This record gives sequence, structure tokens and C-alpha cells, in this order.
Amino acid sequence: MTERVGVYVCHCGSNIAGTVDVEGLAQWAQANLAGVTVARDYKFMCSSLGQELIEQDIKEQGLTRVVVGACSPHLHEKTFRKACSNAGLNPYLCHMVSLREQVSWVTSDKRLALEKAKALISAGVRRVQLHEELEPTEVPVNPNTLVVGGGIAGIQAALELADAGYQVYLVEREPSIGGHMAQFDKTFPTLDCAACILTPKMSDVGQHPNINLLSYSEVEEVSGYVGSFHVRLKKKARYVKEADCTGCGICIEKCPKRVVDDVFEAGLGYRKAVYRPFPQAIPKFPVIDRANCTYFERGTCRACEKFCPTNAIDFEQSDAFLDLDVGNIILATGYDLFDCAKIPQYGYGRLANVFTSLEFERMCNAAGPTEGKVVLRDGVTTPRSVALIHCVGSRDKRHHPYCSAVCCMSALKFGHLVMEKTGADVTSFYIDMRPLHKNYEEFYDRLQQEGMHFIRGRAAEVTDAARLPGEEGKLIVQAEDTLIGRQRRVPVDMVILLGALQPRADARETALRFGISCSMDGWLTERHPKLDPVATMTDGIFIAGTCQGPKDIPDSVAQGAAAAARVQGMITTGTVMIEPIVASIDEARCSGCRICNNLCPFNAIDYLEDKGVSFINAALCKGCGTCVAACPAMAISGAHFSYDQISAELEGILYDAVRGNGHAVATPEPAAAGG
Amino acid sequence: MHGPSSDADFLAEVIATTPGAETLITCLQCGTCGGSCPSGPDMDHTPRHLFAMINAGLRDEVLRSNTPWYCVACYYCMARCPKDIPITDLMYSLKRMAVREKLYDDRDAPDWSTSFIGMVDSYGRSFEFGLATRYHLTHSPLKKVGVGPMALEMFSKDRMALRPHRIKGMNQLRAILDTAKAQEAV
Amino acid sequence: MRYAYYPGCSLTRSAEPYDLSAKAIAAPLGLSLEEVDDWNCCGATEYISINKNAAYALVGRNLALAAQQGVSKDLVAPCSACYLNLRKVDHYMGVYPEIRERTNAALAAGNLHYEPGAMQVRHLLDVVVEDVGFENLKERVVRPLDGLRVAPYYGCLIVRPQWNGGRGASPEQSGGGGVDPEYPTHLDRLLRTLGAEVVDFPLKTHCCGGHMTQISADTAYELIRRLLHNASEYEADLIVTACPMCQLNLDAYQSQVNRHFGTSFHLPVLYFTQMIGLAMGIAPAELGIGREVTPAREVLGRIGAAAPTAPEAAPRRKRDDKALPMPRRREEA
Amino acid sequence: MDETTFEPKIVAFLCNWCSYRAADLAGTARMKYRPNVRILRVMCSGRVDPTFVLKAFALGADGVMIAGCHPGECHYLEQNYKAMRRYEMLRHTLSAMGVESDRLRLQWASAAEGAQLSAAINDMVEKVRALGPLSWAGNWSENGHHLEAIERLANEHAEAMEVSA
Repeated sequence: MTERVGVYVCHCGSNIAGTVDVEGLAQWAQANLAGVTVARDYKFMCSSLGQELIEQDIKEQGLTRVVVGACSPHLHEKTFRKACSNAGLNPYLCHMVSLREQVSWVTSDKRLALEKAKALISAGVRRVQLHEELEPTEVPVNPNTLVVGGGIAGIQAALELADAGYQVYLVEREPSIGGHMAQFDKTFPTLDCAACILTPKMSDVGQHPNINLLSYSEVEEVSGYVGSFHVRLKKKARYVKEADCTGCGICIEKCPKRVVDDVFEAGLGYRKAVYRPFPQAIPKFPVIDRANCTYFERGTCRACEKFCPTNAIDFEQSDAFLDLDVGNIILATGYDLFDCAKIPQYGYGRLANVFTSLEFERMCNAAGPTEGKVVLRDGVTTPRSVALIHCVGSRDKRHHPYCSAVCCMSALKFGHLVMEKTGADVTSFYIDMRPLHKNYEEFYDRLQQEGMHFIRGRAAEVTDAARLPGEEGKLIVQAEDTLIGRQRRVPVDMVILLGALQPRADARETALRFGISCSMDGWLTERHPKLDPVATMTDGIFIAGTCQGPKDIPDSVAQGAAAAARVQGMITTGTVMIEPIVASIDEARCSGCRICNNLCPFNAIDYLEDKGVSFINAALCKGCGTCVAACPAMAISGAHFSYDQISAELEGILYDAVRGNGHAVATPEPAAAGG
Repeated sequence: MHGPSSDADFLAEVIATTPGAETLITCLQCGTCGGSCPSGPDMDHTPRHLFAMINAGLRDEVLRSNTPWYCVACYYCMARCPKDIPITDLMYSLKRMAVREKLYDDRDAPDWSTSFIGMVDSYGRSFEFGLATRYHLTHSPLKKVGVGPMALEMFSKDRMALRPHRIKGMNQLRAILDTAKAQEAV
Repeated sequence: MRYAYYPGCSLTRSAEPYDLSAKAIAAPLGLSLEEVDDWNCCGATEYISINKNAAYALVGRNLALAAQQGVSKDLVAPCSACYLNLRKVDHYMGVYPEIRERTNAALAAGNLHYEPGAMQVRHLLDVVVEDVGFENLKERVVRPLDGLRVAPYYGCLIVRPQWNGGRGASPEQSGGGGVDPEYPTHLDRLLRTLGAEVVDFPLKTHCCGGHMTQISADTAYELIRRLLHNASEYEADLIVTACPMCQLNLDAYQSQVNRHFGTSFHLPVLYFTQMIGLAMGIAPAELGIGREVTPAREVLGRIGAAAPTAPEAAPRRKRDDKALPMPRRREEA
Repeated sequence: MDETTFEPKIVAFLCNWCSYRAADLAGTARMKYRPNVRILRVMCSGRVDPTFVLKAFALGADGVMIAGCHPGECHYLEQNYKAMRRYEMLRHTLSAMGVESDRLRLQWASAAEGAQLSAAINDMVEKVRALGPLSWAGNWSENGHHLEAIERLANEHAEAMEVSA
């Protein structure tokens, strides 16, 4: 070994130094590890001074390899690689050892911590000496972007990009964009009308020359990689020719079939079999709901067809498939509302006048089933008293352990609307009031002044079993008022359940389809919880809005814009560096057994009939290394994770192991394994 | 309200004697238990409040509380607790601790339980009539005046036995119970 | 089908009618209930209040005997308190190693041993619903309970806590157990199968007061009053239960409650086994009917008579265009 | 280094996307776990060549853990299934060589499961501690020539891969 290795141990303030004897570790490395030219410890390696230290040594001491013992490579690998290249050293000749996440933060015993740190450093030193210079491949970034989900987050992202002059494909699975926000009446804390602020943005999307709106469509398949993804879309049959439809709505008028609208009206209202979710729908074209259409059921009716002035109805239409090429993808797939019937003690589905928050949003909406009138299930009676129950399915181990973040504010908003529209008495049953953002606490204060009642206690049950005078014919909410430590029964006419925000039922499939990960709950996982909230582990795929976690409209909009900004950065740069961590096949060694061919889920491996060997397409290879491990002839090598590099790391990591037993035996070598 | 009697180990002690009660430290103080409790109105502290007191180490006040003795073991609190706290079992634990340390103001409930156990220990079965007599004669008989007719009804409907049934394996049962009680003592 | 049968103390006398009716319907329904030999008391809610390990050991003996006698893997308890205690100890011995060891150490003193899971503890109601099934039951009905408005009363201990539910419903409903801990429907469906009119009884899983009748009568009376009040609000003719303690409190203390609150409830309380027996045409005497403190004879006379038209239980909804659709209710399993 | 208690040395191969990030999370959350485990990063659990595991044992490791994304959540779609298949094959081969099954562990850990990963590590450390040092040579010689073993391994390895193909 003629490599000159520099070892740098970071104190990370006291994060590492507090547990690991960093000076001792550096000295030990210098004294005991073959190839180490210089070993230093420094307060903050990631600081500019720390980086300069490395650059200086590379130049002055002629270092050919660098090992940095600091935090997780996921945080600062880029930083130190950059420092190396600044000093003219190929960035891939640098290796990071995680002394913080893997040693100091998880170990209490200082002696054992130092032992472990030594092993990891020695592994790094051995490994790095076998590193090869690698050049990331530079690929062009297709300037077109796919935005999945037409809720407020997706709309914001699409508009930001389109206004910046880039082509956007906006995919929405429902007949219209707008998402949950389109269902709402007012928005907290300003109480401006959701439609008034949303519909202009929706029509901008509809008219924007740079936005190709694909509603009633879903992503079927995604392949490729950052800069050039290939996406296959399914455009579900509308049975309405968009080219001919004027959106006059006569078909809807004439359709004889009325069905409960479980999606847009949250089950509180009806729609026709041919429908447009709401008047301001974008696009304006209606959809024929095949499952409920009389013609599709019985082969007769065709009323819509008869009356359509432009013959836009087409019962023969079938699903169409569309192939798109895009450089980046933004996922804004939104959330589902918790199924409140899963908490039977609240009586949803059994007690007529128990409503969900979404039902109530529709009820308050002037365009909703009750024209904005707050009434009981009978559709006519105005409630004189209303109870709001927080945390329905949230902060509950049996359902969702997390706080849904928006319910407290929704409750305050509902309280205001109920009082404004009906003058009814409103009581909120809360565990903790969490009005977290700008002007939210003030809104809470306002509602207190407006006379809304607050009981600190999670509602135990809602019952129609009257027990005391004044309870007959009412719904009784029973809870402990924890501030006085007494049980209370509050008789009301109407109960509104603030159901949890939960991940889309198909969130896992979505994550899998786009090659990103999601949490145990099903929220899509960001690259870094604080410092990289809209990127994902997969380059070129970003997330925005409630698909990443519960959040309100301002946060969703901010994330949509942030994701768009990230994509713009990619586009303006024009190219993207692809990690050179890929596999390649040594034709001389390849026996053409083809075992590897079907192992690759990205079809990066082809078999060259003429040469009788397999070949790996570097552009398609994602570098998992499975084929490398599978090749019986050891003909495939994985860049940066080669057999020799990993073996060396192993030897280093076990430098202090007792080999009395094992060492006597020749360790299995490639040749032997060749068979 | 904290006093000289604050006992830092009380929480740990309560958890240790209750299967699965580690979750007690995650109590949200949401009051679902207190709101669900059928006899909540009769308790001097709601279960939730009691948990806060346990957390504060108010050993004496907690063990003197009538709350556990008013628990009807309906398990509503346990079925609804968003933090999976085994509340009913905690009530049993508090009763046992109170009995061991003779910390209860109203003797009725503890004595009822003790009389019941007396029956089981000597016959292997419970014996309502014996139980009623043993308990009510030694115990606030006045309270029971109203119940007289009911007892008569039960006799007349042949629903109250006058003689206890002793199980065959009484010695076996005793051996088992004695061993178990010895464990408890440890 | 053969079952190990654990009647429990109540059924030997105060709830003998439950035992009689259970045995009376068992044979025709193809159930053979074989009593566990020399079983002992389950400790009710009392033993555990004084001594934990002994309480587990007490129940442990019954489980061990049942396993040893090997009649069947299914151990059936008609009494909800017994059912809970048997199930609880079996469950805790399985989940908590220290409880398993201590309990078996105690059992060893009586040359007994119990492996958690050896017995499957089940409530008689669960056996009838799951193993006999509504279809078979329907075929046995010769005298439908037409015109009888019944309030199905489950009480607490066959539905709670989570690990205690019987089989038959989705885990999500019960948080891991079987039936919904808040709003079960299997007894409702059973009684409907017998031809009775079943009221949507909101307090179906509320507490009857348990042992409070002995300790704090006022507390118990109020809980009993709530149930009687609600059942009569819904114009039920009688209450049907699956638990001796519930039956005792609602039936035997009804007159006390009336005296205490100046009310005049007259709501007979019968066991579901008695209702099945009646529908199967078995003579009331054989079912122990007549031994309830609040007589049921008059009410039972209405069977077959025209059903009284009762007001709709659920809040009324006007059927016009304005009425908003009800959310879809979860299908009854 | 004091010899009073046996401190097993365990090598853990963690995939870059889920389990290595779970380890990061365990760190960020300051979840203390036994320092006996030394982590080695690979891009995917599918990269773990069975010979690495053998080599680790040969070099004196007392246990080896392979950790990856949960089935169905693999960053490379399905490569952790290959890891699973190899693990099955390895266990069988190792037992043929007299290596106790507790010395090799396959652990799924999503990026969100720092707690689960550290719990698994503690659990494995204690199991291996109970087994004592791996007496490889002893078991090895009892089982005849190691080269045979390695050939058998290589062949089964190849077969397993063909099955998967």
C-alpha cells in the first residue's frame, strides 16, 4: 500500500468528544493504522476551517485518501467530498465514518465507545485505500415536470413552474382539480372563503399554456431516473368527448339517476350519474360514472346523449394510455379523513346528528347540499346547541398516535361558523388546544370572546340515552372536565367529529410505484425531517402537502412552492450528476450463465447474444449490487462497493477480533467460491 | 397540592405491581377514563386525577382515596384509553396497596372483599347467604334494612342456598393459595 | 360438539335458571356441556382486590383442571365474570412470563400445571352464535317470539377489555378482540333470529352496578335505574341478559330501585338461554322461568299477540328531498 | 481490555436506504444500544454476498446481522427478497458447519424504526453473548474440509440465484 491517508476525527462540539476520547482516537490511528500519514481531531470538521484543514493537508502532505470520522455520511458526505475535490483529490477517494450516530450518541460506556470507534476508523482506513477515482455521469434534465395530485399543494407547484416558463403535466385522479380545499367553506384563521381564493388558481391552471391538465387520470408506471423519467398514465374513460363538450351541463340536468356523492360531498349530498363534482370544476367536462349509469346497467336511457347539443357523449370511449417523458416528479397526493365509525362510542353512522368535519364543511358551503344552512340530518331543523369533539382517531394508540395538527383550528372555525349561521351554543371538547401558527392563538382568543365554550377533556361517549331532565331528544356528550376533575354531560342537538388526517389508503402503493419510502403510518418520507422536507431519498422525486404529513393550507402551499423551486433549480442547472455507483461486467470473466439477467428489477442487464456475455446499461443501473453478489464467476464488480473494498472494510472492522479460531482457516476467496 | 408525603418511588411501585402498566407514564390526562366511569360522580378523585397524584408521589392521599373502591370493573376506561393504560388493573393494585397499608377511610368495600375471600378460602366456592350474614351482621346492617324483602324474595324463588358447598380438592386449593400468598408476601 | 363447562358459583343457586335453561337447550342444539370436575370459585372482582397472585392461582386451578380432564379445548363459561377471569389469567400467563412462572409455582403445590393457550375460554353466548349459528338456530324455532320487544343487554365483561372479546367481529372494531367493545350486535341478531323485536338499546354495554349493591347501594341503584329507565324509554317488554350478576341486579333489586327513586319500573329480566328455550318450545318451568323476582309471565303472554306499535327508537327523520343521506353503517358481520 | 465478561463482536450489514437510516435515527434519538455491533453500509441488503458473512465469521466475528428495508418497501423494489433467499440458504449451510443459528440474523428495519433496530441489536448481542465465542475451527474440523463447505455454499448460492431468476 503506497496510499497516504489522512484521518480526521470531529468533536462535533461535545456530541462526539463528550463520549469518545477523540484526541486518543486520532493518536491511535496515526500510530497503529497502516497507511495513515496524518491524523487530526478538530472541534467542527464541517466548518469551513475544518474543511480547509483537510484541503491544506491534501496539498501540503500529498494525501491520496481521506477518512473523516464525524456524523452520518447522509448529512455531510457531500461536504467532505467537495473539500477533497477543491484540493484536487477525486471526491470518491474520501470516506466517512459515523462516530456520532453510531458511537457517541448510542453508547454510554466510554471505554467500549472508544473501542468501537477504533474499529470503525480502522475499517474506513483499510477501505479507503482501495477506493477508485470515480466520475459521476452527467445526464441532461428534461425540463418537463410531472405533478401528481391537483389539490392546493399540487396546484401551487404546477403554477410556480408554469409561470417560470416550464411545461407541467398535472395529473388528478378525480374529475376535477381542487382537492379537499375545494370542499371547504371558509379557511382559518382569516375566514376568507376557500372557493374565492382557490377557484382563481384553479382556472389559472385550466388556462395556463404551460400546464397540461390530465384529470380523471392515474399514474400506472414509472421508470427511468432523475432527469429522464418515463411515466405511463391511464386516462380513465369519461364517456364525454372533451373536444366537443362545451360544459353546458344539460346532460347533468337531464340524467335521471341520482346517487350519493361519497367523494366531493363526503356522503352528505347527491349527484347525478353523469356529473361534475362542483360548478367551478376544472376542467369543466363532466364524467359518466359507469358503475351507476342506467345505460351501462341496463342498456337503455342515453338521456344525456339525446340532449347533448354538441354530441359530446361517447359511450364507446375506453381507457386511454399516455406515455410522458419528464425530468422531475412532484407528488402531492394528499390525505384521507379517518373513518369515524371506527370509534363506535361517538355513534357516527348510528346517531343521525353526529357529523364528520368534512360533512360539516360541505354543510357550511353555500354550494353544498344545504346551500350553506347548518341543519340536522333531517335537512330542516336548525341546531340550538352543537358539540365539537377533537382528536377523533388522533393521539390515540388504537388508531393514529400522532396529532393531526389542523383539527383544533378547524374546531375554532366551525365554532365561529355555527354561531354566525345559527346563534347556537357551541362547546368544544379538547385535550390540548394547539393553535400553533401565525395569528392562530389570536383566533382562539377571538372565539373565546365570541362565547364559544371549551371543556378540557376528551369526549368519552356520545349517547341518545337521556338520564337527566333536559336530555330527552338530545345527544348527550359525556366527558370529564379535567380542569375541575368532574364528569359532565352536555346535551346538544348536533355533534361534529374532528376526524384525524390519515395517509391515503393507497399511499404504500404510491411510494412503491415512485420508488420512495413511507413511514409506518404511510406518510411519504422526506429526505431530511428538518433540512430537506420536500425532497425524497430518490433524486428527482419531491413531495408536497399532506401526503408528507398532516398540515394546513399555508404549509401545503409553502411546500408546493418549495418543491417547485427545487425542480426549477434542477431544470436551470440543465444537467444532473448521477452517482457513479453502478455495476459493470468484466466480459473476460463472464461465463454467460445469465443468472444476473433476471435479478435486475430495472432491466439494466442485457445478454449480448453475439458475445455470449451479459452487459449492464449504466444509465439504468441503480447500483443496488444484487447482481454483483449473485455472479458465481465474480465477473460483476460494483463501483465503490467492490468485493475487495467491502472485504477490506470487514478486516478493518474486525481488526481486534480474536482469530485464534477463524484465522487458522483460509478465508473464502473468490477463486474458491468460483467452483 | 403537594406535601411532605411526596414519594418519588410511588409511581414505579404502582407500575411494578400492575401487569402492562408501563404505559401509565404516557398518560395524556385526557380524562377519557373519568368521563367514561359509571361511578365517577361518587369518586373523590377521577382516575385521571389519581394518576396525576401518583405521578406527583402523593402516596398517602392516593391510597386513602375512595376511587379504586368505587371501581365497578366495567373496563370502559381500559377499552377507551388512547394510551392503552390498564386502568382497571391499576385500581385493583391500589386497593391491594391500601389494604396492605391499612389506608382506607371507609371499611365497607375492603371488608366485603375480605369476607368474600374468607368464604372462598374455606369452601372453594362463594356462598351468598353466608357471605351476606358474615358481612352484613358485622357490618352496617342498617344500610341493608331495605334489602330484607329482596333476600326473602330470593329465598322464596329458591335462589339462595342455606348451606355452603365445599369442593373436594379443598386441601389442594389451600396448598395452592398458601403458596401464592407466600409469593405475594415476598 | 363437546365442551368443558364451567358454571361458576352463581349458577349453582342464585342463577340456577340460567344453568337449567343452558342445559335444556344444549342437547337439541347439539352442544354437550360437560362440567369441569371439582371446579372452584373464580374470585369474582374480590380476590384480586386483596391478593394478586392468589387470585391468578385460584383461576389457574380451574384452567389446569379443565386442561387435565381434557374434555375439549373449549372451556365454556355462561357467567361473564367467570369468563373474564378465566380468559384474563390465560391471557396474562401467556403475555407476562413472571405471571406464568409464579402461577405455575403455586399450582405445583397442588400438583397442577397450566400452559397458557391450552384452553380456549369462551362465553356461552359466543358458542351459540359462532358454533350453532343463526341458521341452525332458526330451524329449531317452533314458537317465534313475535310481538315481544326485547332490550338486548350485554353488560361489560363479555365485550371488554379488548383482549376479551369473543370471536366473530373484525379486530379493528374491538381493537384486537372479537366483538365491538362499545356496540356489539350478536345478541341483537340472535334475538331477531328467535323472532323477537329488538330495540336499539343504547346502554347495551353499560354497567349494572356489579358488587356495588353490597358496598354502596346508592351507587348501584343509580346504575340500575339508568338501565331500567332507558329500556322502558325504548318501550322494551323485557331485558335479555347473558350474565348472572346483571340479571340479579336488574331483577332482584328492581323493587329497591323503585322504592329508592319513587319509580314504578316493571321489567322482567331473562337469560338469552331462556329466550332460546321458549322459542324452541321448551316448557317455561324447565327453563327456570318463574323464578325471576320480577315476574315475566304476563309479558311472555304477549308472545304471538299483535306487536305493539312502538315509536321509532332512533331520532325521527323526515323522508323528503331535504333530508340528508345517513352515512353508510358498517355491515353487521 | 478486561476479560471478565465476554463482549461478542457482531458485524451488521445495513442497507443505505432503510436500516442505515434507522441507525441514524437511533442515534439522533439517543437510543442507547450495545456497542458490540459494528455497522457496515451497503447500498442494499441484496449486495450482501454470502461469502462476506463467511469471511466475517472467519475473521473472528461472533455474529452477523443483515438488515434491510421491509419486504415490499425495498428502495430497489424487490432486492431484499433476494437477501431473504440468501439468508435462508446461508443459515442452512452455516448449521451444516456447526454455526449456531442465533449467530446470523436477518432484520427488517424501515427508516422510521430506530427503536426496533436498536432493540434487535440488543437482543442479538445478548443471545450471542450467551452462546459464547464462536469456536469456528472446532466446528469446522468436525465438519470435515472447509473447502467442501465453501464449494457447497457456492453451488447452493448459484442454485438459489437461479431459483430466483
